[in-house]
Amino acid sequence: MQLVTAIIKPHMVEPVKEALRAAGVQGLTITEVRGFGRQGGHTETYRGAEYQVDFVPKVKVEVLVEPLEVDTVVEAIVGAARTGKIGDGKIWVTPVDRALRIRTGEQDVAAV
Amino acid sequence: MQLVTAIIKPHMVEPVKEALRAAGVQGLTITEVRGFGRQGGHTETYRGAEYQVDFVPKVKVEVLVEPLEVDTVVEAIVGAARTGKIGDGKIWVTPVDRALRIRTGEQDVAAV
Amino acid sequence: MQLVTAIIKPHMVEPVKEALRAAGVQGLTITEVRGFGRQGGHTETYRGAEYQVDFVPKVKVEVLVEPLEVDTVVEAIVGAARTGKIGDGKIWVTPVDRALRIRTGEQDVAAV
Amino acid sequence: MEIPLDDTQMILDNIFVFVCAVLVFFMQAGFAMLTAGLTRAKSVANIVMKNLMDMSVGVLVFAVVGYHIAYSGADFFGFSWLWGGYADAPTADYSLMLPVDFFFQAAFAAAAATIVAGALAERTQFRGYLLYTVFITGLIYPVVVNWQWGGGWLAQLGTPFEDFAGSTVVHSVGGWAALMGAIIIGPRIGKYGADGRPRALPGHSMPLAILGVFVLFIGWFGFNPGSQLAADIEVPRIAVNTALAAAAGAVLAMITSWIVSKKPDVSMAGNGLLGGLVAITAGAFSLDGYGSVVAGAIGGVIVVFSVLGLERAGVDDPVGAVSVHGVCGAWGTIAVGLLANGNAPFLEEGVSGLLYGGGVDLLVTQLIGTVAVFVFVCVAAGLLFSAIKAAGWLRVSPEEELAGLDIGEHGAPGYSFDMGTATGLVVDTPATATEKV
Amino acid sequence: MEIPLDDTQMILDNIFVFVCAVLVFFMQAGFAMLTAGLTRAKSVANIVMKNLMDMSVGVLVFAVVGYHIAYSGADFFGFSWLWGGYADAPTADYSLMLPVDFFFQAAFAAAAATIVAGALAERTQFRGYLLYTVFITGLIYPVVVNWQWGGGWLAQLGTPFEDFAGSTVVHSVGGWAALMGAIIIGPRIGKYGADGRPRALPGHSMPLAILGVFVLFIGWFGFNPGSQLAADIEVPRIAVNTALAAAAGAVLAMITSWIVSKKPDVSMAGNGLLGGLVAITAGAFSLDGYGSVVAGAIGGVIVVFSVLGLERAGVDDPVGAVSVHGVCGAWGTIAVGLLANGNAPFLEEGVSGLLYGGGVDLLVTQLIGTVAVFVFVCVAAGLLFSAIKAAGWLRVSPEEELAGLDIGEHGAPGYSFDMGTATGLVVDTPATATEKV
Amino acid sequence: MEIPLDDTQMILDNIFVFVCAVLVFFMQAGFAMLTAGLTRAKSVANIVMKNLMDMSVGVLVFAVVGYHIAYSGADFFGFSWLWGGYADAPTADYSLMLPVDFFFQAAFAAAAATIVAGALAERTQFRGYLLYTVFITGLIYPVVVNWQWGGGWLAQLGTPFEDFAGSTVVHSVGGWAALMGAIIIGPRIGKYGADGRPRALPGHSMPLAILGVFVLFIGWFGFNPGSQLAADIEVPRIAVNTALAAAAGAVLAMITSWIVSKKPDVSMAGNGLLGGLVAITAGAFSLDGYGSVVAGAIGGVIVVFSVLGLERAGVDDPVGAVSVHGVCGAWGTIAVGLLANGNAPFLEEGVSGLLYGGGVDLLVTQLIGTVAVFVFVCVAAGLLFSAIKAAGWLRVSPEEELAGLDIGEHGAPGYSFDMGTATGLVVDTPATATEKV
Ligand SMILES: Nc1ncnc2c1ncn2[C@@H]1O[C@H](COP(=O)(O)OP(=O)(O)O)[C@@H](O)[C@H]1O
Ligand SMILES: Nc1ncnc2c1ncn2[C@@H]1O[C@H](COP(=O)(O)OP(=O)(O)O)[C@@H](O)[C@H]1O
Ligand SMILES: Nc1ncnc2c1ncn2[C@@H]1O[C@H](COP(=O)(O)OP(=O)(O)O)[C@@H](O)[C@H]1O
Repeated sequence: MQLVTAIIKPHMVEPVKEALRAAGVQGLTITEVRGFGRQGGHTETYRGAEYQVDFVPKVKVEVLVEPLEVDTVVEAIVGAARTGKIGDGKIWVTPVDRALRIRTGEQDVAAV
Repeated sequence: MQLVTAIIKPHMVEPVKEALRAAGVQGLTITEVRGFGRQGGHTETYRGAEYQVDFVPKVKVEVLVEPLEVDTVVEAIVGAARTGKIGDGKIWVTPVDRALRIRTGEQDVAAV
Repeated sequence: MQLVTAIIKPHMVEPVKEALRAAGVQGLTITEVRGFGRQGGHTETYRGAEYQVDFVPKVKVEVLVEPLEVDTVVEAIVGAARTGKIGDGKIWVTPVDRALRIRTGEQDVAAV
Repeated sequence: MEIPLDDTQMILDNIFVFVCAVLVFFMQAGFAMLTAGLTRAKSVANIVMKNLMDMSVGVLVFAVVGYHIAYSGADFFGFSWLWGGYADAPTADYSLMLPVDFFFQAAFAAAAATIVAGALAERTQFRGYLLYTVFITGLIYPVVVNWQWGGGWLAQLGTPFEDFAGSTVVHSVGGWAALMGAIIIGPRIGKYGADGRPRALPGHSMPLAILGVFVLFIGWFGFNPGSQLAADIEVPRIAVNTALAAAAGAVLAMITSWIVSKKPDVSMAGNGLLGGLVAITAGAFSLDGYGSVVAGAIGGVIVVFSVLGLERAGVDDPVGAVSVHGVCGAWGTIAVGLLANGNAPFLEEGVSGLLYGGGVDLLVTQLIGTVAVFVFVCVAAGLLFSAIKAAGWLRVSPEEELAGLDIGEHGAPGYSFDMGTATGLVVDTPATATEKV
Repeated sequence: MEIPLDDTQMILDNIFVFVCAVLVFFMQAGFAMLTAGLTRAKSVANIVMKNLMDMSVGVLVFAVVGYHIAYSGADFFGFSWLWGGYADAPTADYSLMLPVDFFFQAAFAAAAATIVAGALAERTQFRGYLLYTVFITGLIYPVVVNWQWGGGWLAQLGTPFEDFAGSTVVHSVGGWAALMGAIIIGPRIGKYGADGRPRALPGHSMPLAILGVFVLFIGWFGFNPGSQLAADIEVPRIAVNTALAAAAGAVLAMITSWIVSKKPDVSMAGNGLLGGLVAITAGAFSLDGYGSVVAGAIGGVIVVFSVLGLERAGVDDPVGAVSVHGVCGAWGTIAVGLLANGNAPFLEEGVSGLLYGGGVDLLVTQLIGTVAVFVFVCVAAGLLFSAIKAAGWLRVSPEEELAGLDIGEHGAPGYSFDMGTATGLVVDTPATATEKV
Repeated sequence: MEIPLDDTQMILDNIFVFVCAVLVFFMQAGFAMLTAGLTRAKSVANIVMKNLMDMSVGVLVFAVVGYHIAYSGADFFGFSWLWGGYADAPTADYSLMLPVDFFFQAAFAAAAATIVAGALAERTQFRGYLLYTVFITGLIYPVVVNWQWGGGWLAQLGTPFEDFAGSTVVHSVGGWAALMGAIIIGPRIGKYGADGRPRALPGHSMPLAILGVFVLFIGWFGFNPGSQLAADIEVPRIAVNTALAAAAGAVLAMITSWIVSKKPDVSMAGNGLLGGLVAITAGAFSLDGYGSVVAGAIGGVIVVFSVLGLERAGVDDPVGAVSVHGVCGAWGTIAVGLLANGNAPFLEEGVSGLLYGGGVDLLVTQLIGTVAVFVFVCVAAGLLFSAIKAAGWLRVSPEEELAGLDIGEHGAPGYSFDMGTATGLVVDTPATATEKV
């Protein structure tokens, strides 16, 4: 099994979810995160004082997939989340030694 | 070292923590996440309009463990978090190359 | 590629970010998490009743780095986040099979 | 007219209207909380800022222009009265002092202005909104007031138009302006799916929204009883009519939403209470208790269907301002033509509505007034918002809208929770594993 | 009785009571915010909806049934007065017009009803709560009012029962109904550990809770001074007594909680202020300033111990409604028997409490009234909640309770923060690494 | 003086001041929400608790000490009046009853006290704050009141000091105490970067902050009109002046902040409205409408520059209390010397300011009073805060400050969102991928 993790723009959650569903993915987990990167932050002003906000809101999408489907999943995410503007985010894929469905105890491919 | 990640129902945090403590685990980290899966979302109504909420609140539990204890930890989580109802969640185990305690610099097994 | 994950105290986000920037890191992702560990929780009182809060607020920092820079990154984090007091947190490093920048499709080292 | 300055009853009248005006100004807090609660968190600072500034700008503009258009009939600008000496100037018809009359009317003007903020929430430029505010408090609202309370043509009809506290003169003016604004600016991004069907964009805080409803409820006891413009024995009856209509509106809106969407909707019940209040505003004096309950109850039902209908028609009004103020305002005005009770001992004039044996005269007048104001406001507000749009001052960019107006328009977010406090430190868990669900 | 309609003092009396009634209605906003703040976020829409609807339903039910039971003694249903003509009907004893009397009493009825919402929060079905509301405003509360203010047996005792503004008649009625409800519905899931020990389920927002306290404080200046039912020279003294008792209650509750739990608890201090207010409600007229401070201060102490005691006894009352309204209401009523100062020039009757040399007569009467109301309300509310429970309308399912009542009862959450705004965009950090802790 | 107890005008005066006092007490809710909104979430329970307790402690201390210092000139302690019999005691100069005068003055004392809470927010020990409260309501504020309203030396100057409702006597006292407190306690950790430049620590909730502004606005219609201490024909004019100044202050602060920082700042606009109100508090009676607009507008401009200037000078005042109350209070007092209009028919005495041809006499007096109060309060509050600091009661530990004062001072966080509700269940997304940004 592999875990595909993507950092995307918050308003891309819906299209990414739909693209993944279309690609046959049955489950995923999302987390609110904040990112620092080339996109840079922005300047805010509060009570007349400027200040730099370095972190921008992002969403992390995690999908547990069987190795053969990693490419499909990555492409689905890229296809839905890419705007071409800086800050679209990253995807990384990490190895998973073992996966398990809590409800049934099913393992690995059967667990996702 | 290995990292055990579990996605569980929010109200299972307490029993899972207790089960892990009982299993000898000394530390863990939890994150609020939202899951999409077989459990499905639910329909909400706001101002007379129905809408579909696909994501349900879940909690991610991460535990860094030495390889020999992975099974104990996984079993402890399953034992505490299983209700048998759909949506109980997933567990996945990933390899860790290195672990370190910031305070002391202790490495790997000594770090957890 | 490798993924360096650190659990740190919330008010260490700023110094850690600055230390990483100084170390040449160009991007990172942070998440609000809550930790359970040796630091212990604390007792709170609400309406006259004491209760134990086991989880303390922490921030998770994730940095995708090329293998050669892992040590630099780990040291930068440790250098900025260490107070020597219990609860400074953990760092763990996990292997990454593949990394990709959504905007351009650049892979691996070029993606970070 | 010489005012007997030592007359305690006259002083009491003035003090009473002053207190009522303060209650009406308090409605600004209600509007701010209601509108904030029913919209999204990312534009919350913008919406409360709009409420704050429409009141502030509105009071100044109304002081130098609007009030004079509304009541003088001749002098369009009124800088001179600010110089002073206005203390013992009575208004023409009442024993009220000029300043207390202005104070009360200014609170009404600010209320009319602020109604629009909710309908245009989450996508309107701040400068465009300020411009709108100047015109509604300086021109549009004052013209309608002139027609009726200023002694204009509506007040001079054979059977005079009856709009006691302003179902039409205040609320419909705001409501129809909101309608035109919402149409011209278009719906929020994401309000309608690719299939064209409306999607829910839930408001971010029901406690704030319902706090707003309660505050507006309280303010209405300045709005309606104060419109008697005198501390007399009619005041309590007007207050009771107001309370009965509000209660009936809330209950009926709750029931209607329960039937329509299987659950009693919180924000709809709140809207229903307000719809009931708007519906009794025209008839708070001339209806009896039964009529008040009926007017309010129908207002509550109307609100729910109006909200759903407008949404389906493509008009995105996040807080229901058009339905509550425009549609229920029209209903309340017409209700007087149906339910005015001139037979009860308290109405000397004996003007009754259709259902109380008064024939159709009053009903016809009420329809004339309702339609005339609808047409005038739609045209005037339509021109105004079109002009603002043409100037590029109406809508924010899609990028800004998606990110929320707080940062784009005002430089900083409306909420800033520290890490670790947003979610509190407390994990909400049942006590034991035996309570697993 | 012929009312002199041109009498300014009479008009002033009516206007004064009208203004006070508006303040009492404002307490609804206070109850809503207090209760919302002291309960959890997942049921916040439900709790404010309950507040909104108990007021709305309560006003209607009280208009057609409750008010007539309370005051007529004979006519149990009062549809006729709504027809009109009630404008110049005075009430029997006072110079008040019927509508203003109803308006003031309706606000009281709504207050009595809403007290229960907090004690039953986070687990009660919405429909069950609506049913309860009908019975408390239509029957239970009116019967108790009839006993005392309606001229019933309590008012006819040898030494008449003294409950100036309703420590017992209003607050204890709500408080004891809350007690029965909380007992019959049982504690929230997770309130007691497997070991049976109470666990804290912290309220989600102290700013909302304390806002509620302030609003209730303000409303009380309608509640107590308005109960004089006339604009006379006693009003200021009643207001001062009220303020002193509130302040003393807050300070003493703070100190008590500081001693008991090592820290000054915020919600306890708020409860203490309210406990002080409830404690002075019966004696706001008959106590002097010292007595008011003492009554309020003891109220503040009582609240803390009562909250802790009930919690240990297994009664889960998330907001302390039973302690504040029930227990402090009883204390305030008894306090009159101890502290009434009939020697001061302002009390012509000269009825004094035990500690002011008046003997035990008044104290005995106060005890009789307190106990009688306790017994009646416990029985009546006990039957009511048992019947609702038997019908399966009382408690939501455990699944719904754990997920929060907002979605289950009303279809949508009470809070909906956009991603990225819940936690703001601002990371809270010290400026430099040198400030490491 | 014998009071004609059957005189309706006299009753009306007393009732009017009672109602105004209730409005002034309502300002406590405004201060609490404003201060909570403009500070961080992690200390929100602490700040509302401080507001609650400074009112509660303040009322008690003022009752037994402060009020007597302020008005008696001789008796420093006033336990006796609490015993009773105070009902028909008139105050010396007015037709007011003693209790209503106390009630009104106590609300002012509580307001003066609570101003400081904001400036010291997020770092002050709770016990230290309580101690401060005792001294400001028991000694510092009463002494200044004595100087002016108590008939002291300021009132006895050749040209008497004119501070109608307390720009200096109330607001500057609070503001200068806040200044000394903020200086002595030092800035919050993280307020200044390693380079010494100020950093923004944004307040956590603009809706709460602006709710606070609206509530304060409403309360001011008790503060200023009530200071007439009689229900007479001047009241409406005072109210209009108050509204005009508030509106002008908000508009000008918005414009100023727009120019200075490129965006119209929400909290600055709110501060500007309050600055306008403080600026008209001294002159609400003696200025005409123009003067009120000018005084308020300049107040709005001053606030923005004062906030920025103090911040750069190293004074960390999270809510702008020093600027709004101290600086605008001074400006408002001096403005009377410039803009008092004694020519208008309403001012019989004919005392005018410099710009209205009255010469420099009044201006000089106003400057004397302003400076005298500044010096006295800075010295007194400086000593007070230094003593509290020396006792180790002033500032919390850095650890506690970083974690937030809620847990450290009161044992529990001010916000506790359940997991899964903090961020709602709703993901905020546009409908279709075509709306990608
Ligand atoms: N090295 C990294 N490690 C972890 N997350 C990163 C890294 N670099 C970027 N990110 C995440 O990806 C987001 C987008 O990166 P950014 O450099 O702004 O734009 P782009 O992805 O278009 O190059 C960041 O906000 C951050 O959350
Ligand atoms: N492929 C996946 N990748 C990541 N997380 C997943 C995946 N599938 C499910 N999850 C997570 O597990 C949760 C439970 O999954 P679900 O399919 O609803 O029920 P069950 O675990 O009983 O099969 C989901 O809400 C989601 O958070
Ligand atoms: N085994 C573990 N797995 C995952 N996270 C852990 C583990 N142990 C500790 N942590 C995280 O690290 C944080 C600090 O650990 P703690 O034991 O309190 O102090 P220290 O890091 O100084 O040993 C915890 O709050 C938790 O978030």
